[in-house]
Amino acid sequence: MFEVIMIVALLVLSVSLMLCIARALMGPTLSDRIVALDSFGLNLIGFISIFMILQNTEAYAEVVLVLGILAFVGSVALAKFLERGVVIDRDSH
Amino acid sequence: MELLMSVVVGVFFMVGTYLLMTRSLIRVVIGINLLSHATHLLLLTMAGLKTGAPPLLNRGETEFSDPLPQALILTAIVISFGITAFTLVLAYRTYKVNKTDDLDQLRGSHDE
Amino acid sequence: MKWKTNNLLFIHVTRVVSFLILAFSIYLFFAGHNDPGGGFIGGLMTASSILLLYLTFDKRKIDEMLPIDYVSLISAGLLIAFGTGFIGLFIGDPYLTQYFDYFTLPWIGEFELATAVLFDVGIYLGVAASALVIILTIAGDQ
Amino acid sequence: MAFQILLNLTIAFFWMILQNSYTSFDFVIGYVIGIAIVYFLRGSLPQTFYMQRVWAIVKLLCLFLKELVVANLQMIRIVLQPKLKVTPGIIAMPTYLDTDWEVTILSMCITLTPGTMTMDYSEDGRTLYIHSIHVEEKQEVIDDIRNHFERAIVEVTK
Amino acid sequence: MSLMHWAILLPFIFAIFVPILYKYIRPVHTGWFVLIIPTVLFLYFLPYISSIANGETFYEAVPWVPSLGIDFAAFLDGWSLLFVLLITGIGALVVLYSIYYLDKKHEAIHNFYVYLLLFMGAMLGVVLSDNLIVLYVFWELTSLSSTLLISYWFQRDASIAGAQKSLNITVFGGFAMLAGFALLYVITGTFSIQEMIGQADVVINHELFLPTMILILLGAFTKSAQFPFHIWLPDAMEAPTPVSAYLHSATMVKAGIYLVARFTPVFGGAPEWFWVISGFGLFTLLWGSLSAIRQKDLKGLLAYSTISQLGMVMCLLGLGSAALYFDEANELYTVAILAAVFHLFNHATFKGSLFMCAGIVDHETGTRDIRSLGGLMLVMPATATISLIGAASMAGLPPFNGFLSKEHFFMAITDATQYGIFNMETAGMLFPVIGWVASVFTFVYCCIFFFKTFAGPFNADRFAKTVHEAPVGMLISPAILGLIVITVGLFPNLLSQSIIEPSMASILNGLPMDNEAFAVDIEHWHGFSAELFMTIGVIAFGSLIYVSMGKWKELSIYKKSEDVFSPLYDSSISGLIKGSQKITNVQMTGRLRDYFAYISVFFLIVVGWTMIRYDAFAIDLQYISEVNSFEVALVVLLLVSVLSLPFIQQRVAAIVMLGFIGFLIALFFVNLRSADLALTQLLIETVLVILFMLAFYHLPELRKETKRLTFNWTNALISFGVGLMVTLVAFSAFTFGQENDFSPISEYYIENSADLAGGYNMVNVVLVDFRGLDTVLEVLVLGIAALAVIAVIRLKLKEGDDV
Amino acid sequence: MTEILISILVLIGSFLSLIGSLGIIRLPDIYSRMHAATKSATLGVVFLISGSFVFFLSEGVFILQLLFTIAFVFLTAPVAAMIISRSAHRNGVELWGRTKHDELMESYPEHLEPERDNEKADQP
Amino acid sequence: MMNNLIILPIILPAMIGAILVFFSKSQQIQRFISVIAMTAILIASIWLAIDVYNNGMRVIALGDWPIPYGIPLVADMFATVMVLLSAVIGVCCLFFAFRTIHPDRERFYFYPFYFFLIAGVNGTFLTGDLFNLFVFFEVTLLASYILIVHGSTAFQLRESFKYLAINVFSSMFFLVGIAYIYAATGTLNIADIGRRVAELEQDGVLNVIAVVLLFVFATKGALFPLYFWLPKSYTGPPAAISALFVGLLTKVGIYAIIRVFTVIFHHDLSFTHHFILVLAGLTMLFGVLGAVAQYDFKGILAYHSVSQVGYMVMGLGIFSPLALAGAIYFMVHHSIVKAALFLFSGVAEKITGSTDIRNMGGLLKTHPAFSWLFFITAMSLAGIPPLAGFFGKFSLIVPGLEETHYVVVAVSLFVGLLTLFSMMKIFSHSFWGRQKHSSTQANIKTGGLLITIAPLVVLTIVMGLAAEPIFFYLLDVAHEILDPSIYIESVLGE
Ligand code: NA
Ligand code: NA
Repeated sequence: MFEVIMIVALLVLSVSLMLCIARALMGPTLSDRIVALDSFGLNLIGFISIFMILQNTEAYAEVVLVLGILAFVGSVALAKFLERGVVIDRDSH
Repeated sequence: MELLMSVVVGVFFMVGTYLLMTRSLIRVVIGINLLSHATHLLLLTMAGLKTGAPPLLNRGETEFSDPLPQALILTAIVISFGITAFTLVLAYRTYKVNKTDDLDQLRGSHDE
Repeated sequence: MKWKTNNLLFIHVTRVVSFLILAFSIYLFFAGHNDPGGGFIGGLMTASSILLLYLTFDKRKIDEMLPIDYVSLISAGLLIAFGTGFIGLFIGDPYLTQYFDYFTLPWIGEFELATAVLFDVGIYLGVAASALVIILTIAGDQ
Repeated sequence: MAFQILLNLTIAFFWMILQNSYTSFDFVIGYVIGIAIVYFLRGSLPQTFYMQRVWAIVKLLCLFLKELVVANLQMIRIVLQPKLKVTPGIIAMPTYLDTDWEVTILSMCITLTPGTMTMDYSEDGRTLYIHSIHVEEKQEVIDDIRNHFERAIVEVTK
Repeated sequence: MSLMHWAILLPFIFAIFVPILYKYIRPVHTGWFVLIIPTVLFLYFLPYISSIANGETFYEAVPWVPSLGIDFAAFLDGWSLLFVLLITGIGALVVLYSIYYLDKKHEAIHNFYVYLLLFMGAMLGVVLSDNLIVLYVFWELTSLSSTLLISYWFQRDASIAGAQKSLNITVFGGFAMLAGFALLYVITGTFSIQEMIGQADVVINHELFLPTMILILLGAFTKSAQFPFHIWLPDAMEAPTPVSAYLHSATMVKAGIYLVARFTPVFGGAPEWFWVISGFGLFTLLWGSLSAIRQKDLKGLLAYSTISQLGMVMCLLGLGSAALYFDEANELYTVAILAAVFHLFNHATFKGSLFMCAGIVDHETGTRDIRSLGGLMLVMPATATISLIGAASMAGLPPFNGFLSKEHFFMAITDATQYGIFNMETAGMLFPVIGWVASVFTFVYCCIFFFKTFAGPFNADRFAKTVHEAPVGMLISPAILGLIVITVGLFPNLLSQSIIEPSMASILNGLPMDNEAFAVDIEHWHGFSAELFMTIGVIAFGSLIYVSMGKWKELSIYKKSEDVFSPLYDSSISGLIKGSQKITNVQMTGRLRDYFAYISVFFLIVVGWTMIRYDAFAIDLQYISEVNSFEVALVVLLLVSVLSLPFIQQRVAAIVMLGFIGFLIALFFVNLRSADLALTQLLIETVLVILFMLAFYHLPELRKETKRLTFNWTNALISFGVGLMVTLVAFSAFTFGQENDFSPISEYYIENSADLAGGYNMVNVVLVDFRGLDTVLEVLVLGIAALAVIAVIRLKLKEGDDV
Repeated sequence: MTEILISILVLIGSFLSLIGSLGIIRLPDIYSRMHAATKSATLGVVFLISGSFVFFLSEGVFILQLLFTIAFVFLTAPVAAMIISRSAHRNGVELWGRTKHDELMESYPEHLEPERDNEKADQP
Repeated sequence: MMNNLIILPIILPAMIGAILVFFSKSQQIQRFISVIAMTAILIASIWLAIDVYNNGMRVIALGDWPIPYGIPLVADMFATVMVLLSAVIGVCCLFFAFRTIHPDRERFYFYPFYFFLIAGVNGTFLTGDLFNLFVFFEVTLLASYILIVHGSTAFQLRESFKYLAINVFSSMFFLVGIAYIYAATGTLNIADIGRRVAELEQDGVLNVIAVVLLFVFATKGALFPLYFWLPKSYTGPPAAISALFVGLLTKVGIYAIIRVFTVIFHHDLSFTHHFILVLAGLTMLFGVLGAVAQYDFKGILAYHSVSQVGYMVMGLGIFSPLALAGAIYFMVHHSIVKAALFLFSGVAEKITGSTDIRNMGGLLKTHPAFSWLFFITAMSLAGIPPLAGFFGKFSLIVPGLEETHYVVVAVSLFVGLLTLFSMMKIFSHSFWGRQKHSSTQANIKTGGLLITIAPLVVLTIVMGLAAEPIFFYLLDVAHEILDPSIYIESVLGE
């Protein structure tokens, strides 16, 4: 039963992921796609958390944290690029 | 699962190859990236996907997944990263210098 | 066209977060031999944290703060990794032979010393520096 | 505050040494004892007792969590409604908070709580531009934030 | 190394010093130093005549590449000796002649002499080598040095064209010959000609006999300018005249004759050999003589005459090979060989002198066009005299040596009709007829050569410079040759026993040595035989034709002196280049997608074909691990993302999609129990997405593929095939691996990571311990990539900044 | 007992995640979608991580990384939301037609005021 | 421990490359270190070759891990020949580079890339592990990508992108092949794969895998119809680099083909090797037609490189001792000769400022030494005896006929003729004819450049005249290659 619930949760998350993909495909702006990517990353964290339960292993704890970090870094980098046309400013603004 | 993964790999190869045969620089680069994903998945699949624990020995498990392909893939991922990064830059500069990203316009003449 | 941007939230959060990530990356590096992690992952994570700093502040500020020549660091990493391989040669073992032993120290307890860690340091430096060089170079050409 | 925490930690470790037992349980015991000691000695210390501030933080957190849950419920409603009933807008909200840190926390709270999201600051960082999903009345939104978050944050930092 | 080896190598060694002598001893014409070499060599070989005449042969072998069966074996018998003496003797005369012909002040004579010595050594090597490969080595060197000599005035287009033509044709033959030699080696197991003679039966009866023979003959025919490969020789006349006299009449062009004679003991008994050699020889004889009369260039005329005469010798060698078929040295057959050897020698003498005379005429008048020449007899009496001797000999007039060999030629071709083999009774009747007709034309062009140049009125205005007789030094060499022509003509048996008999013995090697048959006795008068009447007929008809030349001149065939095969050659060369360009441009389109299409189709065909051929597809469900529902969901997500990629029109969307795919793959790695992989994948994917965005954000939007839809379908079909192949092979390889009982090596890692490497994360242990080299190399790859990124972005050179 | 708790946490978490994604799909403009992404997705993931954390806690394993992740997500989600929405705004991504105020636009200096055009916003 | 000698040709250039990065600003120091290092590599290679010849195959298990589990480096005679070759070419091209390349290149890591390439190439020759081979391939390729595009001219960028794309594509299939091999045999060590494959009875899948790997190596080695990347990418970079590439790069692919198809896939010769022969013939033909079509000095040379690859593979396809010896001989010969020719193209460009032979003429008059060195080399390429090229061709033709492969022999001879034709095209256009360059250009001194190429020219003469010791040695090598059990047992220590 417990496992079934976990799998149901995974399937729900899969649908959620699919929606993110849909938004990324639909756009219409780059910002929309970044949002989709950001959300996608967050949903993946949930996915992996459930995997940890299912596989009964804590081996992916670091993965979860890293994913959290990267979703942030990635979104910020893309958004900043979008805003300023550069990722890294040469000089103070 | 191996069957399913093999099919996935095949689809990756299909799309990757298709993208390589398009005119746009970026599509080619994307195609290359897809192919590298595909090979990583294939390496993993070919070692057999029978479920064991992650290959960490200090967790009290006895059955493990094959660690070797994982190490190979890790190596392959890093290599693909290096190559892809370089490809990107190359495509970027090619575009900037040749003023086009259309590979048909990057044919060059026969008389060079 | 230049925006006068107030990045208050961004700067304050990343100030904290990037150092957390840096610490975490070092943890990942050391965890490597027994848990997920290692030189590669640690190196890439370190690169991410430094990238985050670059994202938040400007290049000049970070260059002042971390006066590191990443290009040289790549070489240094490579030389360390290739160099540790020579350790074995002095006692007649093949290239790249790694050694380890367990030691017990008061207070700290039993711990492992391995040449593989030195090797991994080389990997770590090489990966981190390479990743940063790639990103910074491309980003710098905009 | 840092000094007080350091003091407290020292006490906790001292406790563990005395007990000659180094488990996390011992540490917690030692820390609690430390809190008590620091509380009693607060008069001799230059600042207010740091646990007061901790308490304020806890209150802020609770407020925040409550608002977060509310926010999500609201989102569920919006999303699952067959017809979208939203009137979004971007409004400027001047804040009376002094330090950058305070403003930072405020803007984070704004974002994670119902209907609002910080989008930008004015150049001096004392006016927040907020996107709200319901702007029936602009002042209402501003007051809501004022009454809840600004006050709670001032509690923590004062 | 014997002295004979050093004799072969001497010209090569001396060639090294020629540029030095040229540079540092300018006052002395370098030719004087060079002259020493052929003279010394001639004097060295001359004494061999007596021992060779006594039936001795000399064989000295030095191992060169014994692993490949190649020995530097020098073999000297009568046939080689004849050539050696021609090469060195005429060589000496030619060098002497060249000293006066080439101006040391204005010409790069060091080049000339280097080439000439190179040729001399090579030619000696050809005729003295027993090992076919060594022979071949020298053979190609003669082609090469000939090319260089033709191109001596390399600033002239005609020289370049002539040089390239000769090289192309002779090397074509050379390569074919090499293949023939290799086949002979396959048949006999040796490269030694002498050893092959012992296996002549094996060779003739071998299934590869015919191709072997044809290939070797291609070499001989191209070298000896046999029809239809003769076209290079007239163009070779761009070479300085000493070269024409030496290589293109006296020696090199006879290398093919040498080779055919050499191989007669091996191939001689076969009808194919008989017919091919004699047939091509006969036709070349006719073609050459017919073409010669159309020439307006004095040297061109001589070139065609050479072709014709070489054809005659070749024809005789073919006829004479019948002796080997009968295995009997009956005079009926051997007279052909006798005639061949004798004429070969005679031709060298009279043609050499004629070339030199033509050179003198050219040198002194500045032209070789017979339409401008005439009346030189009085101005250049010595030259005219020598020319007359040579021309008369060539025309077959008594008492010159040419008459004698021509008589023997007539005798041989009339005898051939009585062979009673190879259908000679019927088809053989053509031989005397064609031979005679060709001789008539020979007579005619000899008349043209002499009379158009020397007879008639002299008009000094027609020449750019003041015409006078050549310096004495220049006349010495042709005079000596003329003297030989007369001497041999008068005392033909001077050569009979010393040169001709031993040569015949070499060519008919292996026949029962019947002294009668080889007892050569050449006489001027042997009754009112058929030969005599044929000669009289030649003179009569020849004179008639020459006298009526005025009428023939109007024929268009006369006006156009170019050989019909020359345009054929030219168009085939330009066709080759155009064709190559076409073929190359069709596949090397420069379009990356074409390349990928070709490559993919190749992959598809090859792998698919192999799978079908070996019925290699295998699948067995029992080895397959189970699939969870969420795994299916994940697969669907992945496939949706991947399949959407080709349809995405915005690059940013494509990049974001790529990010999704990367993240999903990390998820797969987690599902397949690999934390390290997932971590790496996530990190790298994030960085990559950022990089992609940086690099591609400013690129133009992805355009829709504008081509027709069907074209896309082709690509789609190809890519589908590639994907399918990858999948099918994956099934099969996996099933195959599960069915055999090899345990994967990874079990070792599971057992030993902790104990031997001190780590619990096996992946990491594999990376830093078991496969440390991989790991440090991948960092190297990353490092190179980083440096490369810097270089590509920051280093900006322009075309031509450096080389 | 803990299994039930975990199940609830996980189900709520996945449901909230779904809501977040639905919001991203359904809401009319990038700014409203940002709300869904930050609020629902964030809380959803926090629930899921908590579920996992509780699961291992019940097995006697305390996974600090998971707690860190929760903190991290809370810390960074607003930052991401802000910078994404701000960049969108500055690039001229259109607000929904029924949006009432845009005081941010009013604050921009005139020469920096972006043109509102989604097509162009995707492509500088 | 003498076995560690094997690592020197790999680790030395790799570390030197890394060290040179530190000195990227200083031309002098970089050149100084490069010379010392390249000489050291040459000495190490010679030493290794002698050692292996005297003492037999050297195997080192890196990290001291038992053999199929760790990565071994294996130095057999074949490998040491190739390593020595790469060192020789490396030295010559390096000195040539000193005199020709733009100083900006030196600032942007030209020398590091150079040494990394050599490290990669030597690694591919010496490794005994299939996956490690892949990694070394990538090191080599990446270094080659950057060296090809170094300078970033429009032409370079355009063509190197194609080069890169095609090679990356084939690298993917290398990984695919490795995955298949691992699935089918459960091991990665080349010798171990060879042993396991030899024990298996069913060979259908193995043939398919063999073909996949052949496809990969054939792309790297530029076989028909996979050579599209080669011609233009070799004409873009400076002569020193083109020369280095042609000397080393395609050889890596051919080496891999020979290694894999002798140690692992030799159980169905009639299929695989016949197929290889067909490819060999077509490669020769299409390559040389490309050369005939060209008027670009480097272009002609580049297309010849394709064509000559066919000869090398032909030796493998014939699969007799002499043929294999011939193939190796041809590889060595071709590397030397073609490197020299590419360097000559650089000299010609330096004098005339062009690489189009139609813009050249009369070089023989103004630069006789250059002309004759070129001529000798060109004749060697065309297989004119007694230069090395002849023996390369000869040792393929004879066994080809012995094994009754008449067609491919005929093609090879025909191609030889066209090779001569196109080399003469260069010679007659550029060296003969009227002088087309100015008198200032005519006075350009080339002695300094020629002295760096001369060793290669001398080598091609010596290899011809002293063919015996070389063939004596190569026949040993061929016998060693033809008996896979020698390799397998030496590596696995059975
Ligand atoms: Na809010
Ligand atoms: Na198995």
